[in-house]
Amino acid sequence: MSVVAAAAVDVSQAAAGSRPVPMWRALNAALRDAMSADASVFVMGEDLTRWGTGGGIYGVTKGLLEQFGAARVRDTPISEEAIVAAAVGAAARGVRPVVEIMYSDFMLLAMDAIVNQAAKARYMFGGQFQIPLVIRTNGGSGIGKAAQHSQSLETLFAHIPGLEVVVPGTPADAYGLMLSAIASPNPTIFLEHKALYNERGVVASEPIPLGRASVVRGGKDVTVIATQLMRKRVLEAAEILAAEQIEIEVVDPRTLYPLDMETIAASVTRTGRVLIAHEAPLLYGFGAELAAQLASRLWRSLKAPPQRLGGARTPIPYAEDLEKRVIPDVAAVVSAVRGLVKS
Amino acid sequence: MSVVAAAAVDVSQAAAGSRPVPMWRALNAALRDAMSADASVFVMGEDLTRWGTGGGIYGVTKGLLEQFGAARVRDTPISEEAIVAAAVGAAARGVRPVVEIMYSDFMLLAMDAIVNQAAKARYMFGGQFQIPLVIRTNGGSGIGKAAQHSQSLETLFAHIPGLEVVVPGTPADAYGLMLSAIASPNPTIFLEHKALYNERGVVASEPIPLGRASVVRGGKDVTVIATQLMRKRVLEAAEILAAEQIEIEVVDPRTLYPLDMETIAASVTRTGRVLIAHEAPLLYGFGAELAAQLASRLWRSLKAPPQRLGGARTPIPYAEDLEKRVIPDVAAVVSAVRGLVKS
Amino acid sequence: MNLREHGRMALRMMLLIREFEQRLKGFADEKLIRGSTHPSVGMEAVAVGVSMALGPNDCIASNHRGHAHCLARGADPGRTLAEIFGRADGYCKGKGGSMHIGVQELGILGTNGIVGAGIGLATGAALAASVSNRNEVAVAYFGDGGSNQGVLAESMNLAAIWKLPVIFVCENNHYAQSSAIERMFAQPQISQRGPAYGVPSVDVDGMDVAAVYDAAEAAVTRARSQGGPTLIVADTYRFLGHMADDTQMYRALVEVDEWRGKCPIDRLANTLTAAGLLSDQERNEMSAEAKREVDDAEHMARQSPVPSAQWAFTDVDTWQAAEGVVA
Amino acid sequence: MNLREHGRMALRMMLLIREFEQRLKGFADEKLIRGSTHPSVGMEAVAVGVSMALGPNDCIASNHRGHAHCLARGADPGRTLAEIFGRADGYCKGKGGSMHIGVQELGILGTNGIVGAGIGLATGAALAASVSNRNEVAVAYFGDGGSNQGVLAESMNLAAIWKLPVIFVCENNHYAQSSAIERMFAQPQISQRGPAYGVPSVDVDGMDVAAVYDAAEAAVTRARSQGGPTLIVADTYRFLGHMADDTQMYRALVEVDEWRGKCPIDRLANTLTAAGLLSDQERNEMSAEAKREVDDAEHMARQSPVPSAQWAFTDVDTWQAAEGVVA
Ligand SMILES: Cc1ncc(C[n+]2csc(CCOP(=O)(O)OP(=O)(O)O)c2C)c(N)n1
Ligand SMILES: Cc1ncc(C[n+]2csc(CCOP(=O)(O)OP(=O)(O)O)c2C)c(N)n1
Ligand SMILES: [Mg+2]
Ligand SMILES: [Mg+2]
Repeated sequence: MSVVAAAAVDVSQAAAGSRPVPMWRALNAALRDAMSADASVFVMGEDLTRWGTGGGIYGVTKGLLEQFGAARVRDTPISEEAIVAAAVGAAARGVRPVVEIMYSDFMLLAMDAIVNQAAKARYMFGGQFQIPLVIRTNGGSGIGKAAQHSQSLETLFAHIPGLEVVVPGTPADAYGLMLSAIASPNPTIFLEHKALYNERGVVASEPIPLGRASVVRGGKDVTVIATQLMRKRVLEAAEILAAEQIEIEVVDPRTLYPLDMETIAASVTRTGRVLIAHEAPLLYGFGAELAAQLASRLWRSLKAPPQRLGGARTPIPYAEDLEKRVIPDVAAVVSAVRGLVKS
Repeated sequence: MSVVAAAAVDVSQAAAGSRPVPMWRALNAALRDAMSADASVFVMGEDLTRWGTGGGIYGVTKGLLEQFGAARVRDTPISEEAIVAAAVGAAARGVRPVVEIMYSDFMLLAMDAIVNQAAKARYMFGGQFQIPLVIRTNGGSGIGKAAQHSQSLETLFAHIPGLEVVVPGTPADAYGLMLSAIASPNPTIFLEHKALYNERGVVASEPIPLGRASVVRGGKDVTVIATQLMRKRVLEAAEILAAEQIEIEVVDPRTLYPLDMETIAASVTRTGRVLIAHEAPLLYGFGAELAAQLASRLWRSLKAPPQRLGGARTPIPYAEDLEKRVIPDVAAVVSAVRGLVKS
Repeated sequence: MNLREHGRMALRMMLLIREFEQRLKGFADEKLIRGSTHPSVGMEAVAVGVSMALGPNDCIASNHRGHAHCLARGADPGRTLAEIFGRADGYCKGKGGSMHIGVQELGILGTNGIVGAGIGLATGAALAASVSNRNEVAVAYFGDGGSNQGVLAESMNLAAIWKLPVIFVCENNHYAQSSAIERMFAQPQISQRGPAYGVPSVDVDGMDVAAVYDAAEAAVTRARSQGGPTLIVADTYRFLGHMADDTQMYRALVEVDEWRGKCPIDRLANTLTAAGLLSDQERNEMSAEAKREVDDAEHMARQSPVPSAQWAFTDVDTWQAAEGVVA
Repeated sequence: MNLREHGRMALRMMLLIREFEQRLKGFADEKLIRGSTHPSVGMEAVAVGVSMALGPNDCIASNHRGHAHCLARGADPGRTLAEIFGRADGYCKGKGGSMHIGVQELGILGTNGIVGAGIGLATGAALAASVSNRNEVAVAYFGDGGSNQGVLAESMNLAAIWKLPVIFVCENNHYAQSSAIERMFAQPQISQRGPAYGVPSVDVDGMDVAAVYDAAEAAVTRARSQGGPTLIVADTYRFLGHMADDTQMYRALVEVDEWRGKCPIDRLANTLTAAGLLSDQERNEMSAEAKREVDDAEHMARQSPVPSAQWAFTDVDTWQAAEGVVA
């Protein structure tokens, strides 16, 4: 219990923005603040209350049971399909479920509820129902979780009409976007990144609206678009490139739907060159959409065709040396940018 | 029984290629021929043997029970998850299941088996297992089946490493590609189109290799890439455009993975202009990948940026007047091509 | 069921559903209906018996064969039929059709094109009641076929551990499309599945509206008193094909005839007559009234305009309306 | 189980598994293991009892806690550990890791990272046997947690109607990660689920390898004689945490101690000793031998090189190897 109390203090500090907190705490603070503000918000998922020091496998639900009670903080059986379907039904009846799916790979067990039910209900029923549902989960590779716990499935969801897709890359974005996701009347897929839960950052206590890309770093030579782990790598690459007098502008879309093409296109218009980097397999990945739209919109102003970096067309291997090979690393970003600048 | 006997005759004619047969018969002939040639091929799915005149909802499995017996032609309960998972397990043990999922929308119930198991088994296990599985199903809109029976989900599957994705647009392609899909050691998603089952065409009795696009119509002004229902509409548009002295070259990729970029790029290199049209929602749809690749590869030779036509970002509505609005029609193709030629 | 109190209301509703559903084939032939539509003729007692046990704040999640569930829940026949026709006055503006009829104000979470999906949705509706301390009950309707979807097992377990106020109503009409229960179940008594997950279960004669009502009433009472879920398995039959163009080669005509002999409407009417609660003349009047009601519904649906083309792009979410098809 | 015939073999295998699994935490601390790895210490009797009832052409589908299943099935400890370390000599070339150990020649369809997934795979393996008339049996191992996945219900039904030669082995170790069965089941006797779907079911003391063997043997006999599936629910316990870094705050230490008192290895050893089939010295020798075997395995795994970087791109399918990450 003392652990939990300590957490609560720390978390309210997170919301207050006084010092850098890890991503998981920022998320925890967002849940706490949303649940405090609105009694219809509740969380459910597997192992949310008794795992670790009492907060789900990455700690995000820590202390919620103690603060909000068992009716609003629910450990579920291992039944992803029913959990998500029930959340959809609950949302249709006016409450605001925030479901944790332990890894995004397990959402594949709940695709009917997500795609056939949640995403379509509002439309099919002529606008009568809202589905104010958030499904929180984590995607991505990098920590040896192997093929069935490391996928980057954001493109699948972004392609489905009716879903919002959020891919926060910093604690501040995680906090602010989570508040907006919970407040949103639409079903939202909120994809955290498992390798970033301990990334630290200062958090403001304001919601961040969905559909606003953020220009993370200014630069005049090349726009690099990236989210989550790739955003982090791109920022590292930026330092290396800066030493070579190549200034990249880094843009993080933050939400894949709604997608802020205005901010993105404005940046690319300024730089005339664009690289899109993602962890998901390159082929048919979300970068293709950005590349296609930018090529079409900015045909005349682009100095080179939009370039992409993406994961290899492989499942994620377990061994570290292999895992590293299938996802773009800092060096790959650096060399892609160098190539672009020359072209 | 007399119905079935008649079907059998008709089907062997389909395989012989003597006269045009509808798509469903071509598929039926492919299943029959594959099952005759290889005793390890078997089919299972819902309502395959006793529905209609005895052949599944679109007739594709007609007469198979009579010819091959109940061990190899299996009606299943309504349990999509277990059906597909069982097929994966069976395939890993050396037989060749051909599963029918009644509508591709229902594959969302079996995504774990498809994405986490079938697609990854070979890789995760270091190449020890083959998964020679075919999942046949139908996608697409156009006949009033509404939001949960009309989706075009091909992009979801094409994005997953380890899956082959086949999207036949004619009886001949359906027949030849089905033989290759069944012979393939890899898991294959075989997406038929519900609005094309009665399209007729002459069928050759040869397999058609996966990964070969077909140039359906030659033309010098614009390359138009399309599959299935859009291919049909594009060919209609071609006639209208020809009357205006605009000659479009129509290329059907036929399989989204493997993807024959050589044939596609060669055509676009010739014409210098490309339109990609698909029924799936435009945003994050497979056309984006083609557009992005073509922009990147053919930057210098393209006379205009790759253009795309795709479905609206909506579920498929029921009412005919609405359904028509959310999918590109012939007029949309014509006007997009006209626009491209001018640009 | 107290026949004196509820009998005539039940009969009236069953007659209405029968009349409504029997016309669908004609409408399909006339091309007024697109896609598939699944009539409940023969199964009226289940929807009616269950609905009569519910209160105004309760809700239902239905399946592909759902018109009866909607009508029994109080849906307007005209707006229901307009939806089936894909017209502007349909409950969903014509966007849903037969398999996607939702009615917010009646707590109808939709008929559903995905077999089994309503089970999870109703469980969630019960969860909403539980989380927000509202004394509401949710019903999931599904068929024998739907009971083979894993989501039923998962949902029953979830509802049982959380004591959710949900009633799982299985309409066992002996067929899932062309598949007879004998071929799809090794253990055909579906009600045995409930207890395996801690869900009290009951078999009921689905051709007897009074029996269905009584079972539903008991389940509602349990649900409202924090007693948790119930599984009701109603033995019933569909007199017509699975959908309009069903050859029905999977079943014998004599079997259909035998079940027609158990018609739930005749049964209730005869019971009422025998009890002196219904005269022949009244019965005829009630039939005539059902016809008139459906005539009115048909008239309204036929007159209803096709949806405004712009509606194709609205209602997806709260972001701007979807753009058209051009990139 | 005939103790004279099988007792020592069972003991030897259980000791090997125990020794193997107990070292994992140390390896994880040493960073030789990435991701998660789930030891079966305490549960050895289930894997060993079941495996001894199987023949060489049979197969198994396992779950996340699967090393014991593999070793008991005859997997080489060195190659198994090399896979857990992600090394070139691992069964899967280091691409799979602890949760994805497949061994084609032993009919191991893989440990599995998706709780419940092996159930459908094993059902399919049995289907393959049935379709091709091979007299093979398939086993699905899953936990109490896994039994709440809907795929179990679907698979049991499928296996029952088709009389597939599959054995569903539920290792009920009372917890799914941090969730005690008391909280996750309203009706905790998992074996009641089988009969609801027409699958004969049996409860067995999972700390008694002989009892497990007997139950498995009966199930194998049924399966081989076209009698269809069986559900075996083995009551067992994991002595260690769910995975290496488990605080175990969800359970009481006294409970763990109590179960440690039921250790399946001690139990068999004592039984054998009492029956005059094992001397103390032999027992010590067997322990020492298990240590040596695992020493050898450890040596091999530690020495095994990391996989060739190129392997990252091979084995996806039969098309050309995947390209690297650059577009
Ligand atoms: C997931 C899914 N699988 C298959 C179908 C196709 N389908 C629609 S209704 C039906 C039969 C349903 O049988 P049952 O649940 O018994 O209901 P009934 O039609 O008998 O009322 C089938 C197979 C579907 N709509 N959804
Ligand atoms: C589909 C899915 N959901 C959740 C998880 C995370 N997870 C891994 S093991 C586990 C507990 C499994 O419990 P049980 O089946 O009883 O097996 P045990 O670990 O007790 O042997 C959970 C929740 C997962 N791997 N897959
Ligand atoms: Mg039925
Ligand atoms: Mg367990």
